[in-house]
Amino acid sequence: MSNLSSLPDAIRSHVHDGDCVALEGFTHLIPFAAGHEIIRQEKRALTLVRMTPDVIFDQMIGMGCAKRLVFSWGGNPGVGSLHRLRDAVEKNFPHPIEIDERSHAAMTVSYTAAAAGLPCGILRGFLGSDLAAHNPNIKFIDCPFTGERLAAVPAIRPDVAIIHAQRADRAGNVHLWGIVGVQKEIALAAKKVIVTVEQIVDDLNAPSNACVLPAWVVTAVCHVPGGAAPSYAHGYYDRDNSFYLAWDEVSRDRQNFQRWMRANVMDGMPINGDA
Amino acid sequence: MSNLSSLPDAIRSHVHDGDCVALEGFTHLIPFAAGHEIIRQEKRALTLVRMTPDVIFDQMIGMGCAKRLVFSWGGNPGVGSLHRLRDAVEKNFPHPIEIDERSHAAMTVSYTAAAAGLPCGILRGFLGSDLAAHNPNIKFIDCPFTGERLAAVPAIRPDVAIIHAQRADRAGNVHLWGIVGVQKEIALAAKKVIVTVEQIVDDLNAPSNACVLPAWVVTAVCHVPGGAAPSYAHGYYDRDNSFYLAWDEVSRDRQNFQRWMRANVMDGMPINGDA
Amino acid sequence: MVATPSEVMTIVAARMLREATVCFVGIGIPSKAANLARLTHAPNAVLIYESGTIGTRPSVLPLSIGDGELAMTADTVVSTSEVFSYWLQGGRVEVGFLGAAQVDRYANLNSTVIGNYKSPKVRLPGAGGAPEIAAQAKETLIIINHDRRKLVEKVDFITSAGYLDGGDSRERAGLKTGGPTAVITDLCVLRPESLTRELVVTQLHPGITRQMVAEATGWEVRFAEDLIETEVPSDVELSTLRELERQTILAHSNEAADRTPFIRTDPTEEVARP
Amino acid sequence: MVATPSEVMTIVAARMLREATVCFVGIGIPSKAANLARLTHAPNAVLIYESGTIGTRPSVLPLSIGDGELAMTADTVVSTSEVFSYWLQGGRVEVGFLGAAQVDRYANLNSTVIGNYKSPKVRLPGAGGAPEIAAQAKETLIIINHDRRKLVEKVDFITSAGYLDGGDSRERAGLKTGGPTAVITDLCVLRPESLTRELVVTQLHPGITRQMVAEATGWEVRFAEDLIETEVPSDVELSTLRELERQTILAHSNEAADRTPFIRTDPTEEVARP
Repeated sequence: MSNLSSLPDAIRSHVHDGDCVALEGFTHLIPFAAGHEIIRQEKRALTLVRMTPDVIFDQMIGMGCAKRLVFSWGGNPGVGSLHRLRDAVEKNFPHPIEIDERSHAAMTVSYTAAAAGLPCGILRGFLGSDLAAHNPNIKFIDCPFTGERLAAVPAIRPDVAIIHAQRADRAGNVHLWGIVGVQKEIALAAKKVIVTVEQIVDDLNAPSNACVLPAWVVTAVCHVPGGAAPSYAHGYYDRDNSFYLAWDEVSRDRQNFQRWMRANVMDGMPINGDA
Repeated sequence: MSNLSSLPDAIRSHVHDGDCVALEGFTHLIPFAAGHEIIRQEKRALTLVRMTPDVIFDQMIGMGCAKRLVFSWGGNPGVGSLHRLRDAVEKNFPHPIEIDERSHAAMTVSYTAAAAGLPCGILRGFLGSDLAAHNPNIKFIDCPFTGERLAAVPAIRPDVAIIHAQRADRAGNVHLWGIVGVQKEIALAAKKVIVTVEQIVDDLNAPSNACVLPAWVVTAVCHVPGGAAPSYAHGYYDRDNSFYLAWDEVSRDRQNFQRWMRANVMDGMPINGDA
Repeated sequence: MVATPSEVMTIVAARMLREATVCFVGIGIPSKAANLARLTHAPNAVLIYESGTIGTRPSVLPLSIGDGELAMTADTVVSTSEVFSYWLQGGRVEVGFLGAAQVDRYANLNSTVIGNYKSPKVRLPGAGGAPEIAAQAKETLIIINHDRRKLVEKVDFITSAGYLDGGDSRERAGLKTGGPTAVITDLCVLRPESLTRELVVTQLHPGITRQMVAEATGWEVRFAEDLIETEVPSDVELSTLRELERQTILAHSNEAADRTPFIRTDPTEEVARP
Repeated sequence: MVATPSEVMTIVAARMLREATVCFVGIGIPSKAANLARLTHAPNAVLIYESGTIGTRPSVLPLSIGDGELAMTADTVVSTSEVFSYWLQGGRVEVGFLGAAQVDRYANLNSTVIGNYKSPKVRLPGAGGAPEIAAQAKETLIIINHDRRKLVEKVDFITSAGYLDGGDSRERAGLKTGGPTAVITDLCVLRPESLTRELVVTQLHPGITRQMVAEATGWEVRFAEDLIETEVPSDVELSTLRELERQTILAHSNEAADRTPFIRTDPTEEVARP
């Protein structure tokens, strides 16, 4: 009954062409290894969902996995642009992608609404912003008690959510800590959940009220040490800031990017930070 | 700049006749001592808010503090009725009280809406239940994306929320754990927050992602060891189940109840379980 | 060993809990039945209590919904807000186990008032989590003592929807889940008939006659054509139940004897699973 | 010591942060300014980052919004969902510190596109948390390098509302908070005029002339009648800022040198505050 699996098996079994796939992790615990496996398995026409589509989505978009992007901030944090994302949006390379663009707050509301089984969520948002005019997924309702105008966004219920966590036990219960972002929300919002972890332990021994996902809500747990690099895993390894800086240069040029992906991802090599 | 205070001072300064006052704690960490102080200070015409108005609200209602009750389940857990609450509702003793009755889920939505600064919250609720017909604070809206009918409830933003927690540090940061109920939500929903604690420590040393209320959101922290008795404080003392059983007998009769309250609460004696 | 009517009710309810099912449990007999199931045929049943304890494995029965034992043995303890939103409303609960003061012919539940709402004859504790459990669990099981004042033609107040007026009225009211699949009493089991959704007796407990049930029921109760007799509680079921109750009394009386507040300094240690 | 224009901008921004204020901080110069304030005149400023770290006191500057240093020094670390709902939308933030690609005459911010939205000339990173920070913090401070392409007559896209078309148009759009109270650049400080809400220069940094500002601004910028000169950065301000930057470079270059994944076994220990 364990949900333990290899990463290639988990991606093969649960991620299908055309799926809506969310990869979450707010700077911390970004599931890079899982994204690379999706690239290697050449999944296509995915709707990719992520608040902060940073380097991992730049790579997936550049390698042609994405048909559509749902997001709120797409940049290389602390560095600048995502060149592959920009190339897709500005120049349709490798092919055009659709964009469903919101704000951070609205994304979290869409995730929590889905986790809570609601069709939509409400927030005080988008007043005076041009975003609402460009996105039919942002509507407004009136509070039935005060009449106040409130923004509403539809729940985001991905086919698969993928997150990285520090630890799981042998039964597949998962524990993450530190900056936990929206990982619990997206895991509970999605139809299936794949979790890569740094470590498998005998007993989670998690503190009270810690961020724990019980095994029975997790579709597959994959033991992938270093699976968040070049982002970081609190308690395990630090963020490889030099990689993010180097990525700017690697990703600027189409051929350079493809060469790097072939050498570092497609051949199955683990990413080692030497961009 | 510390928010440390004595309990009598905190109640005197922050709870006023006519206020809307929430006391929360889901079986665990019920702020009994604070409730008793409100009774001793003879606060009147309060709107009392609590998901589970158990013995503490029975005492406050029986002593004439309440004008209105907002709640979802009013019983003596595992024992039966609240006789003082019933006497007020059924026989207007000591005076009539208004009732605003919801479900647990709806109460939590009202708290989280207030904490999140929204005028209302939505849930899949009350379909087929007679509660909606008897409570104008339950309305329905249509999801602007799917058309689904959803219940809406107004935010509950008490003038004062009172909770009990295990520990605070000297700066007034509060840490609670175990069954945390809706304490964080109600604390952030209210205009002012009073927290009684078992212990003041030098350093909270709370685990990552623990339930912590920073000092700057807490109006007053009061050191009241045993302040949750006869309910329990995880890590400090157990629930006094015999008290809850004995309460049934004490509270059944008006005079018996008043005699007990005079002896055990009005004279300032700490509650000691020997009902 | 011969089981009492109440023990039969608990054991029959326990039997209905499938292995590895996710169950939202009320305090009292539902909690007893769910834990009995876990200790017998369903060791991997996931028990959720509205206090926010998910996947609890108490060694003794909790006396209240927020008992410390529930927190200490849980896979995770979340806020009450989260348990109702992400876990119940999120559609993760397969079986909701409910009690009530009254159940009617169409399995509607009343735990609000006897008599008129504005000036009630008896003010009951109220809804608690029940309306949403009844609406959002994939199915519900109802446990109630069999008595004419409890099994009534029509409840005074619908706190939690069963099949409303019968037929497809539940679906027409917008409820998307299955609704009550069984009412388990100390005399028998009633289940909704497929089209009318009226509760009919499908199963009589050992030694109980049709007449006894008919007399204890507040409407002209009907009996299924394929009425069966409840299997007698096994020695394992009964001894497990009695041992659970014995341990529970023992544990809680020890607690009462040691009520002096005491200080422990490490919250992490306190709440970690044993 | 003589401050560079960028240092002056950071120091002027830091000065605007009142002691004990609650500040929602973006990464980059806002983060640098907020921490400089904390290390100088506002030791009890409460810094909130959108990664969910509340009350952080980093000893070195984070390079990303979700840096581990932020989590380790925070009073509490909550989900990103909670930080936007209970903390920002809940009205607990007094000052929002924002950057942007463009700011216009009425302090509207663009961080979405240059050119047309559907086929942009430059696709910028997007909104992130900015629309709600701009709408829900009691006031916002904007930090931006002074340049004609950045301070423009009208932004190509309003990502985050300032005063919209000026006058009371912000209020009319339903925004209930105060809006931008200052735009701090490397040349000057601009503030909204009370009725028109047009940004006017209220303060020139040392050595900066009206002409320099006028030439670097994309509209016919006006100067306040009581235009003042920025106080020269003090030695304490400047040395604190430079020491912070030095420690930051040092810390992050050490990290880079030690990138091998390592295993620690106690998560509690790891994340507890030092």
